[in-house]
Amino acid sequence: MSEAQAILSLENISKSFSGVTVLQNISVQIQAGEVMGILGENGAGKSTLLKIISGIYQRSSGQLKIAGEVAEINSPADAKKLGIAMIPQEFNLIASLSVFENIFLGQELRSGPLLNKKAMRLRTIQLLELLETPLSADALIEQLSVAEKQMVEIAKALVNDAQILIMDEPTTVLTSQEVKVLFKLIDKLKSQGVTILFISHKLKEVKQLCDRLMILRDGDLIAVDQVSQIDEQDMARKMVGRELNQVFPSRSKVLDNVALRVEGLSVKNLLNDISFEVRQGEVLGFGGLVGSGRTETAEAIMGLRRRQQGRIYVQQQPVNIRNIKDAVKHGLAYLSEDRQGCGLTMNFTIPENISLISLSNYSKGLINHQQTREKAQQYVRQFDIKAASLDTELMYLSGGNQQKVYLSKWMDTQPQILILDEPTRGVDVNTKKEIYHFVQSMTEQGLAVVVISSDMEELIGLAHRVLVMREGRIQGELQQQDLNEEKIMFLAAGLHGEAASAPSLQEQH
Amino acid sequence: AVAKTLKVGVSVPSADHGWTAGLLWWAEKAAADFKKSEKDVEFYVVAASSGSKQVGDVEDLMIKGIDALVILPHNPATLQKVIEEAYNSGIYTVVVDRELETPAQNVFIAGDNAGLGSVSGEWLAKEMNGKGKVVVIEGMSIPINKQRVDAFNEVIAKHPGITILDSQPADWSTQKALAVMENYLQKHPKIDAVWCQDDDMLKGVMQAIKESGRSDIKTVLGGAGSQDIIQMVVAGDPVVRATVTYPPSMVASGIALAITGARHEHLGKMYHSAPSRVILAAELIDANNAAEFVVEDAAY
Amino acid sequence: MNEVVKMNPKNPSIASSSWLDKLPKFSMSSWAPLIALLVLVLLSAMASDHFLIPRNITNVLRQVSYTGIIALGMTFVIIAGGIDLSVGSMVALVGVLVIMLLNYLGDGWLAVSIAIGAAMVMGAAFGALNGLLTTKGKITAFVATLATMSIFRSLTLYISDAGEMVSQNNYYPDIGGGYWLGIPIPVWLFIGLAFLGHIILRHTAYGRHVCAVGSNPKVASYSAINVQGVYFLTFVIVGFTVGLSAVMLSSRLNSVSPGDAGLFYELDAIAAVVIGGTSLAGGKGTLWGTVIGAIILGIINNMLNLMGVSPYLQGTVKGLVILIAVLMQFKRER
Amino acid sequence: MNEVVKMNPKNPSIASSSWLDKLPKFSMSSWAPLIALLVLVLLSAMASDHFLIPRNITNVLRQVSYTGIIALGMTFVIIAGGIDLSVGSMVALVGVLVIMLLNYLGDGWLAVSIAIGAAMVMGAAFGALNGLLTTKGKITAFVATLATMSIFRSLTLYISDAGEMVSQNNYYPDIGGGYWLGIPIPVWLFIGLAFLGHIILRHTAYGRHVCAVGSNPKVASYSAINVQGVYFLTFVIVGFTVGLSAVMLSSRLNSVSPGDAGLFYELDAIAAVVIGGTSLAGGKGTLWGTVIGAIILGIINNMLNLMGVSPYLQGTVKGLVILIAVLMQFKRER
Ligand SMILES: Nc1ncnc2c1ncn2[C@@H]1O[C@H](COP(=O)(O)OP(=O)(O)OP(=O)(O)O)[C@@H](O)[C@H]1O
Ligand SMILES: Nc1ncnc2c1ncn2[C@@H]1O[C@H](COP(=O)(O)OP(=O)(O)OP(=O)(O)O)[C@@H](O)[C@H]1O
Ligand SMILES: O[C@@H]1[C@@H](O)[C@H](O)OC[C@H]1O
Ligand SMILES: [Mg+2]
Ligand SMILES: [Mg+2]
Repeated sequence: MSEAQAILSLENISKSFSGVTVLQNISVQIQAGEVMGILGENGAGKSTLLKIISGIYQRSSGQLKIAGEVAEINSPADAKKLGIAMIPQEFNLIASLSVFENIFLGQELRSGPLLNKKAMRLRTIQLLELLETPLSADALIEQLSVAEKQMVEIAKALVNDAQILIMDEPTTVLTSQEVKVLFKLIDKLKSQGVTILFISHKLKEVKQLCDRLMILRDGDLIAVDQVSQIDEQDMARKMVGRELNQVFPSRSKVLDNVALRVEGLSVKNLLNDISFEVRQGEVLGFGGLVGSGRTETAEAIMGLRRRQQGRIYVQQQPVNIRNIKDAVKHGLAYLSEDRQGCGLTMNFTIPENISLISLSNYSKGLINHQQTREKAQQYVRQFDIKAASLDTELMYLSGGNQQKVYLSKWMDTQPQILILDEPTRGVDVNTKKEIYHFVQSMTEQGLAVVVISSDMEELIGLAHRVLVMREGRIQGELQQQDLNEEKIMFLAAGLHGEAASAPSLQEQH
Repeated sequence: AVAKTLKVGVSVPSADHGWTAGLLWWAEKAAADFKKSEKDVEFYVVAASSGSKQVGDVEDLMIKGIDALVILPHNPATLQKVIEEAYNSGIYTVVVDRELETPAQNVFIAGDNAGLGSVSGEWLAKEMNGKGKVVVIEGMSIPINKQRVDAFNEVIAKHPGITILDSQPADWSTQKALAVMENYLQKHPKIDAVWCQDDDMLKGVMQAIKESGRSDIKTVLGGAGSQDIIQMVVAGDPVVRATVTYPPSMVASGIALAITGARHEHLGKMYHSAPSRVILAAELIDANNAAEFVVEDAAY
Repeated sequence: MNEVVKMNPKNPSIASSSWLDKLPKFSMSSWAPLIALLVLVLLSAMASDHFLIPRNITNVLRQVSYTGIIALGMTFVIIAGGIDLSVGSMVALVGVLVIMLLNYLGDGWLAVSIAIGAAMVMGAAFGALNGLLTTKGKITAFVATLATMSIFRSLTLYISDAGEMVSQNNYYPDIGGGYWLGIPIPVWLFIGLAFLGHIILRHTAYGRHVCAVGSNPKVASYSAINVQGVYFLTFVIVGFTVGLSAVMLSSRLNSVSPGDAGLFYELDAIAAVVIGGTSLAGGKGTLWGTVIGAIILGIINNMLNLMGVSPYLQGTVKGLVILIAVLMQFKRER
Repeated sequence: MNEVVKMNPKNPSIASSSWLDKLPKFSMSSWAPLIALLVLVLLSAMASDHFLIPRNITNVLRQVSYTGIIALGMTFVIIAGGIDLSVGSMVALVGVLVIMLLNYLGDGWLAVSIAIGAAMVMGAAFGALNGLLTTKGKITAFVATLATMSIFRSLTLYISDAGEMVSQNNYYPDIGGGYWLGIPIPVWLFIGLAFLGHIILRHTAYGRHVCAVGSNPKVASYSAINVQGVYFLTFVIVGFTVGLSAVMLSSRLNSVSPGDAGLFYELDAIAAVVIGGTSLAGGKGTLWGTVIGAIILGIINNMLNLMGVSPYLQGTVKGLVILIAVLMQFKRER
């Protein structure tokens, strides 16, 4: 392939943030109409690279060429002019505006000086139809679930008929149904000659979707491979730099002791009669489609939502949880799915975040800073958290490393019952493995763990039992031996026993 | 015919420092007094935090159908038009203290600003025996201040032995005067006298002097005649030996003039109704006459 | 704040296309300013016979128009996430400069027209200065405009030598003091600008961008919006409205007093915006809300005078009414 | 705003535990207030021979202590994401009440002690009122305290009948006017409170919670922090400091003038906080920064007087210095 053909070529791109190099001499040529996957551990520099291409960051050195022409991309506006659109890793929607207003933000359709709302709304409806997303164009973003927001992000990137579409972990918050739609769409765009850059931590996905992939490690380009010539095992090995075995650990033994029992939990308009129990040593999975109410269930248990009805027992004792403080006191911990919105204080350092809930353990009147730092250092080692220093503010950490800090923050409360909502969202394979092993070691010690996940592989690989929710109710329960994607999907979609029509990712490609 | 109720609107600046507080106090006192002593009068007293708010106040008073307006304008030019409107609509108008550029009133009553400056200057020059160093603390940057300072400077200029070391504004505020005086005390190793044209400011000045422990300052002259200072003069304070009147009670007399004028009554033993111009003398209050100026309970 | 409460019990994510969805959506909280206004008008009419006299109504409207006009511009600044404390001093500065210009140009309508044009340009230019400080200088709007508040006032005093400026032009007073169809000219201007502002905010891309910038500047910049430019321009807009307000005020009074013109206007303008339901956190707001907010404040002042409330206690009543008006909005955010 | 830049060039390896890591980390922007102060002191010393006279220094410090003490409390409110505009009027209200109490209690030290205690309680109580309005009432702090600013001032005038309140107690003036080891008592209090505040903010759980609430209230509430309670308490804190400031101020002059005591203190206090590097957006800030901010403002006033700058132009110089001090901080946020 000659350079002239390349739609996008990166030549010796380097980037450092005030002296810290995060990308080093990245050179690669990307052809029109190809889907290029980008792999790498958390903090490898994937997002940074794509942000340079889309004008959010400026490179420190090197140059970019679009269709052979040297391109100066100094702002997202420049990138847009060159036909580059990006779906960023973290949400970038205006909560107070509606779906169609967000989709056309910065690219409004006008008639004369005025907005052409009708046309924008119409176009939005078309786009959402294309994405098979049953969303109203007028819904406010603040009322949408995480997955719905992601679909809006995707629609936003599609408006402009971009030549180069950059997607930074678009699937982490989507369920398989939506992922299926997205992949269909990517195929279609590809056939129209659109180039796609695609970051994901889901290796299977990359394998299915991409033509080629590039692997980054610590800011270096390790390999550019034809997807057909590399399997998931190799991908993982190249990312991590060593052999990666056994992602899912063996399950620990479930004890008889019921750690948490929920009876008849209802929340107005959202949840109906939720009852279940988790034993010590057990991992209970929660599956379901977007909006099925799993997050609400967790929040209602934690006292973050007003319960209409329902009793909660911890270690067989009835407890009165009026707010999250009570929940923490009774040994409950809840890792929210929204780490940026609910989880971490972005301008706090690592120790400050980790000790925020457990602060009373470090202070008799005054905070023992040394102790918080030592403890944080311990977590940094345990979870292999990558950051410039302990005193780095969280906003400067990569997404996966933020997630690890978040997990540490809850572990530091020494919980007995751990509720994890999408715990590996945006986490690389290696870290995922670490988190899984960590969950296992917790259950070994007698903790009860609830895992809410849209990643079915995760549920299957981790849980002893899975409850599937649908429209605010528990639709069914699957024991470990019955666990497979089809069965979860049936329950989630409310289809009993029609195995043949079950959607399956594998069949798609 | 039954005598119609006389509605009197009184509009003053809000009590943002001692003197204006006194003004409001006197306006309310006069309203209360006249309600008792006169038949068929009603008063509406309003206070405005700024000139443009006061324009609205006057408009509102006109809606209430007042027959007489007594007003101390925040700033004359700002209030000029609306006072004209009131006056032209037949409302008996008394302007107090701050004079309009183009007269639009039945009566103007004020203190003697230039007089305050010159009486102060003369007394001070005499006390200093025509020589020494003076620092001046001015009021707010409005024409009244300028009239006083100019007149003061003019008198002092006649005494070549007296130098004015410094002249800075403290907006008639005790706190600001305290800070300005503290700075003067730093800057000028020898000061013989202070003139600060308002008794509120004088308190700040005295405090600064007291704290500095300095004894070079033999004379401090304020002005306007606040009750506290009059008391000090009565008590024979060695440094504060006088003050010069500029009484906030002028608004009360303004109200009296409005009632008299609007009813076409004779003023006191005069053969005429209210005169068109009343200037209250700038009187020197010193140990000889201070007791006569004491008013119990007055706010200033 | 502590609890996540769903305000809207409808499921928003389903594409129900009933006719209900087509109606503009008003929640209780966006109706609140209007309801507060109506309640206030009702109470006022009951409390004072003078309140509903047409002349009183036009007086109130004229009294609010000066800060009201500025509040319109302020709405843009606040929605974009800023604030402008300098508007009051800027009124004085523009006012003084306009009268100086007018007296230099001499009598006649031409002079008046030139002066009005100049006022708009000067206002916009001073606004641009604030805009530069906040964007290029990266100074928080609160601090930047606190500083220019002090600077503008001081320059006003310096230029005018603290003396009141009186215009010699015989036509000038007809602008701010005049009537058209029985309604004062400043009131027409207020209404006209509110309408124009509403169009800009709701129906142009710029207005949309103002909301986006105020809601989340990072997101806005990712959406290829020129964040700095949008933010900058809101200061120019408020400066422009200040220029017009200065003309209305100085022509109504035919003079400007440098120490006092526009005093506390910033507080009244901001209060009007917030009573009107625009959040100081930025991101959303309406101009009709601001108009209502300004009128509410005007009626409060008017009623305090009409009812003869003790001047000492007026401040208490005013404060309480503001609290009640805002309490009615059940605001979620701080 | 557009770009997130890390200001601190450091080795990316976290495990390094070199002695460098043990030092407290200061970025350029957190040094800025101190540098601005030093530059200002240097310039002042050069410009005026009187500036460095010890007596002048203690004067300046005492002049700043009244608003400085309040600014300390204000720092908590601002870090928690709020603002308090009512502090100036609250000073007047507490001041008047304290003097009334004092005159009721009669002469002697006991009366003075009781009065001081009462001032702290009253300040805290008025602060609690603001706190209730913003938490239970869910009113934006700006609006709630704008309303109470008006209410407090009006009540002050009402209670005192607008007349100056003079204390009859002979010991009271020794509080605000006294010295200890050559340094004025209000200055000691200012320093002591700053130190105490620093400990609370940096070294207690409450202080940490204040930062967390100001940074992101939702995250804080998900972290089992009583967001409303923390926010409420910041208003109580600032009220408490207002109470102390009112004692210092009224005892210094042995009187309070209801119309003008504390006038514009809110602006000076907020300016001190912001010049000191605390962001109005909330989430972070320091008390030593606020102390420096207050002193910078004090020196500006002092120098303007010492140098005899035209009174009309003082505002310009003051505004410019504020701008320069803040520009030095290269603030990112708006
Ligand atoms: N604005 C910034 N300032 C300083 N450092 C940054 C900044 N943005 C990213 N970094 C650092 O650059 C490195 C690469 O980050 P990047 O977000 O590109 O990782 P990533 O590969 O996308 O990881 P993830 O899979 O977790 O999203 C990280 O060490 C991160 O801490
Ligand atoms: N604050 C809110 N306001 C309005 N609707 C909401 C709010 N929070 C959640 N919902 C709605 O409640 C439903 C449940 O959403 P939620 O995302 O919590 O479900 P979930 O089962 O956890 O799914 P997910 O896989 O997205 O985590 C959705 O329809 C969502 O749109
Ligand atoms: O307010 C002023 C007062 O303080 C001064 O002493 O006299 C004139 C007044 O206008
Ligand atoms: Mg990333
Ligand atoms: Mg969820």
